[in-house]
Amino acid sequence: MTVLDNIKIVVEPAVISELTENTLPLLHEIRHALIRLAESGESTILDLQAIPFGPGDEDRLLSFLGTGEVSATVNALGETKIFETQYPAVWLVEHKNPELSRVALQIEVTQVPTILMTQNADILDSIALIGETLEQSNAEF
Amino acid sequence: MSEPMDFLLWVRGPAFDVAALIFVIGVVVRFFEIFSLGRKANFSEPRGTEFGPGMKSVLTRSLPEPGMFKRQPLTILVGYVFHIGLLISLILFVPHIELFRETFGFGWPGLPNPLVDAAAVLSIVALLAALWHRISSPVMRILTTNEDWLVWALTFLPMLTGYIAYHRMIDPYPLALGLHILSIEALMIFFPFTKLMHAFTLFIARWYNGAMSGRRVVES
Amino acid sequence: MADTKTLGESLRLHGVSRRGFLKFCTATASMMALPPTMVPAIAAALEKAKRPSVIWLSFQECTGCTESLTRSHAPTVENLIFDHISLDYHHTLQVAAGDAAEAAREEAMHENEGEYLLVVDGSIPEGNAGYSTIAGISNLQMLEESAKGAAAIIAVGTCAAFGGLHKAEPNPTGAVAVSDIIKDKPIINVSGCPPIPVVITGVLAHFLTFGTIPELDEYGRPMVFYGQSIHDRCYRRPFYDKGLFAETFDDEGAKKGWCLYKLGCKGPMTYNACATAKWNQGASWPVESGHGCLGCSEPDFWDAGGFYNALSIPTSDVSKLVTVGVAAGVALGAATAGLNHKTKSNAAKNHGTVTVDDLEKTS
Amino acid sequence: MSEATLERGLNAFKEQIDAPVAAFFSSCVSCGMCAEACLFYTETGDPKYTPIRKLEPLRRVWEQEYTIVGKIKSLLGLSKPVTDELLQEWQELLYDSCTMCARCSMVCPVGNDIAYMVRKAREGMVASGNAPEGVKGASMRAVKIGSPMGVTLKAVEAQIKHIEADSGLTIPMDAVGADYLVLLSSMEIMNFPEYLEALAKIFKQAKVTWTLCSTAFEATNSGIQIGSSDIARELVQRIVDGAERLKVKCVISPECGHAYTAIRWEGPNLIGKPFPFKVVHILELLDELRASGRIKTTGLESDSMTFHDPCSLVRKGGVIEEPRNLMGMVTTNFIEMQDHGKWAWCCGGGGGVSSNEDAEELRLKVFKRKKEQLEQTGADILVTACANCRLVIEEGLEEYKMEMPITGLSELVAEHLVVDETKE
Repeated sequence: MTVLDNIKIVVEPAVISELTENTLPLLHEIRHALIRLAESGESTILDLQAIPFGPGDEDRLLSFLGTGEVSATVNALGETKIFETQYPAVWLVEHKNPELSRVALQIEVTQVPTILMTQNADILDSIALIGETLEQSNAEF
Repeated sequence: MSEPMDFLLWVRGPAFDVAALIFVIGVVVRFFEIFSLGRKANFSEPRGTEFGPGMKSVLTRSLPEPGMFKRQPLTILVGYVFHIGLLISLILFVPHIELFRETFGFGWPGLPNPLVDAAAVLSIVALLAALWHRISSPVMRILTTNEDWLVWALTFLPMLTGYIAYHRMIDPYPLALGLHILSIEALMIFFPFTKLMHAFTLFIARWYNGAMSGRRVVES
Repeated sequence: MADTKTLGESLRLHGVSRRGFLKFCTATASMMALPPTMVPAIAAALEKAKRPSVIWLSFQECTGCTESLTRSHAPTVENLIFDHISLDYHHTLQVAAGDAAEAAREEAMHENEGEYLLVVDGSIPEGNAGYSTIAGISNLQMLEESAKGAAAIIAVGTCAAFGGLHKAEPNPTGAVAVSDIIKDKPIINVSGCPPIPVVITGVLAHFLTFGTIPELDEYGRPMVFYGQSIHDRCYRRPFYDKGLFAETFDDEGAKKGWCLYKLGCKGPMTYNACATAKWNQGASWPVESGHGCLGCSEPDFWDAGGFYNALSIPTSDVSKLVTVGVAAGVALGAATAGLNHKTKSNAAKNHGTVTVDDLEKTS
Repeated sequence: MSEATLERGLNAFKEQIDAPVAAFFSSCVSCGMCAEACLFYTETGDPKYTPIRKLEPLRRVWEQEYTIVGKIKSLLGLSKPVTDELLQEWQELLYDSCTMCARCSMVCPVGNDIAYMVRKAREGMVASGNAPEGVKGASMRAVKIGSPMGVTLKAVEAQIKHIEADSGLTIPMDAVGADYLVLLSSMEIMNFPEYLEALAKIFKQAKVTWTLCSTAFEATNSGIQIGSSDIARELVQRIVDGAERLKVKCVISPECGHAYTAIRWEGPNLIGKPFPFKVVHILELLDELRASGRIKTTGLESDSMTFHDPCSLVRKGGVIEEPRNLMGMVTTNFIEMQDHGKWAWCCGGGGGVSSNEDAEELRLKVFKRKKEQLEQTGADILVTACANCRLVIEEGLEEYKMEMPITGLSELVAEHLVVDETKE
């Protein structure tokens, strides 16, 4: 690995103004998704792995979207990073596996991304768990 | 399982070879056929020259006489739009240029595809108008033979299939491309033996007309 | 070997949380190139999915397809899928050898009659059976035997799907595709030389998830991966439309990432997911690295003209053809000219002088 | 005595087809544009008069005899043969409804010289006996009597006497060694003797030595009109012999348009060698005299005048500027027709149509085109330079009840000529 580390890697900075034919339509799609969300409350998920990005397109898009107020991390089957972009209601969700490779990258146009929300079954489990704990402590006293 | 691909390989391979051979042989033979008939020596004392006026007519016959435009605007308009659209599609579309480069060893820059596409659409519309005109005009109808219908179809199909292939309106693409190439092969095979040949012989015809007139100092 | 647990149960046993399962479903949807709206359906289906038995046969092949699969990235998701299938026979990967290996195959076939998945890579020689045998059994025989009880067959790689390299002219072994032999089973062709690993697992995932075979194109390939051409999904497509082309591999156009059509890119006729799925952990793909598409997921791509010839160029030598044509035309033309000349001079010879006395015809 | 047969006709077609004809037929895409240039179509609206269609018999022979495809089609029985019935049907198209005005030849987008082919097609029509009676009669008279209208030398001599008596001018006959041999058309002799008088007056003033020839006074050539080179050759030969006998330097074609084509452009090819003398059209000569100051005019007309271009002079002869220069000598008020020069419309009587009784009704019908052109100018007087055109237009005007005096350009020049009053 040390040999590979010696190879100099130059990363060219992304320029926002140079949004390409691959990224521009996506921004339009996001805008339409936002309108839908505002009008009917319908959320939209865009799978970025289905978009034919060219070199640097992803960086350009992400730097255009920027970062907003909220960020969160979910630790389940590897790390999932979630943050709101500088455009409220436009979220970026990146799923990684335990080996830290990306398994999915999505833009969610919604109020709260699904993965952050607690599942109903987990709420029930939660009630049961707390109940169990309380029972145990009751028993102890 | 692989018919469309087999088909594409067939039209790009053996079928193209056959069509190209017939086309080239046919055109050369036709030139021999025409020139072998010769032209008698002209003993009348010329007023003017032949070569220059002949060449001039080759060019000037592309422009209609204004009076004719008034009498027959559709023929002239359709003729222009179709031929210009055809030429743009044929010689300024990059995939076609690559074929010419392969054949003749040199190429030239092409046009952006949306422009070629627009030209092709205009050309297709013009061809449809030409068909309608051929059906509805008494003069054209009386002149029209089966060969004219054939020639129309042979010209229309490559334009149509080319448009379909470019816009991928038939799946899979090898089938669409194959149909396009096949339609051109049909065109190439029939070309020398039908009035499609006018694409070459009109230069000869115009030259003879211009030369014979030039001899008498009539601008033709 | 048979396992009755559903995938949902199996995952929870591995300690995967509900958020983890949701994430897994999202990743699976992404892998299957299905829209994110399908995630709930996938989750419901995967919860109940049963563990299938898989038999993997390798015939005339180079092991490139297996290499592609085993070196695939994002191992977790695929591992989960593979953890959940029972790969009962794969002679390159399995520990067992010789009679034990063949016994394993027969046992799997017997126990899962009518339910197992048969994966095939490599073409089948229809010529001399001796060209390719495993444990003394000819490829043809083994395929026919194994296909009988299969629920479906996945032909992995262009060789199994379309005959591939071996079928290229002049096809010395008489190689054919799986679909040329097996006519009575659903066959999913996962073409490519090799296929994109995520496409192989995606198809397995689909079968696992829904228990059905995905929607296929006319070549028997899953539409979700092969529905669009490389050309249509290519990030260099805008350059094609603008008429900006690399003329050589090292010119300005090449450096600026212009379209590779003129350098022989077969993207327009090639249907595959390279432009979106990409290769090597999503690092790049052939066109992005500056080389045109070879068209490896298409039938007969070896014979489809030079890799560096534009798609519009016929496969034969056109200049030579034209030269031959002109020569033949001149010869034939000279003969025609002679004939015309003769007709005309005969007419001149037969000319009877017209006088005013013979203007009338006899009635 | 031989006779006209289909076989001879087909043979003639075969003889006539040359490289230009083959190039023309190969190029036609049936666009129908030629119809719009043809007054027989524009004035009747009948598509059968489309010029290129008139060549169908010739086209068939070309295809069947001189193309591989045609031969294959014949072998397969797919060819339509050229029959006597076809030629009979086509007689109307090749004679009655074509003046060989060559307007169609000027508009064809692929450059087909249709008039050139009509001329050739008529060779086959004559040889197969399918020429119209009127034109046949004219040829018969031209060969046997010496003039298509049956004008004899005696009649010419009578006219000469008449003119000489009237004007006091001398009209030389058979003067050996004169510079110019003057030819006449029958119509000029019989209908417009003013022409000969005008020439005598102008030549006297310009000191041009000239003569008529007793064995070759007729300039028109019925052989060209009927379309027989053999007959045309016989008629041209008379002129060549006459000119050589009188040792003239130059032969003057009269105003008549087709006579000019016949002697100037076809003549040498008919006898198969260049002429030992020059041929000029009378307007060319007059313009030359004007340019060199040998003739001057005075008392220019103030009436508005327009000029009818004979097709044979403009499209087939290139004599376009000369008449305009001469018009400038006689009027201050010259109005061009809307279509003039090389785009002029035919009077409808050229190419033998005026001597073809079958065509009379059609000819008068299509005269409408010329009539409209004339009306548009609003001119008082029509000038032309062809006795045939003049006669056809006169008949046409009468048919359409339109009043418009017509005069010949040469006469007009003579009328305004400045004559020196010096005695010889």
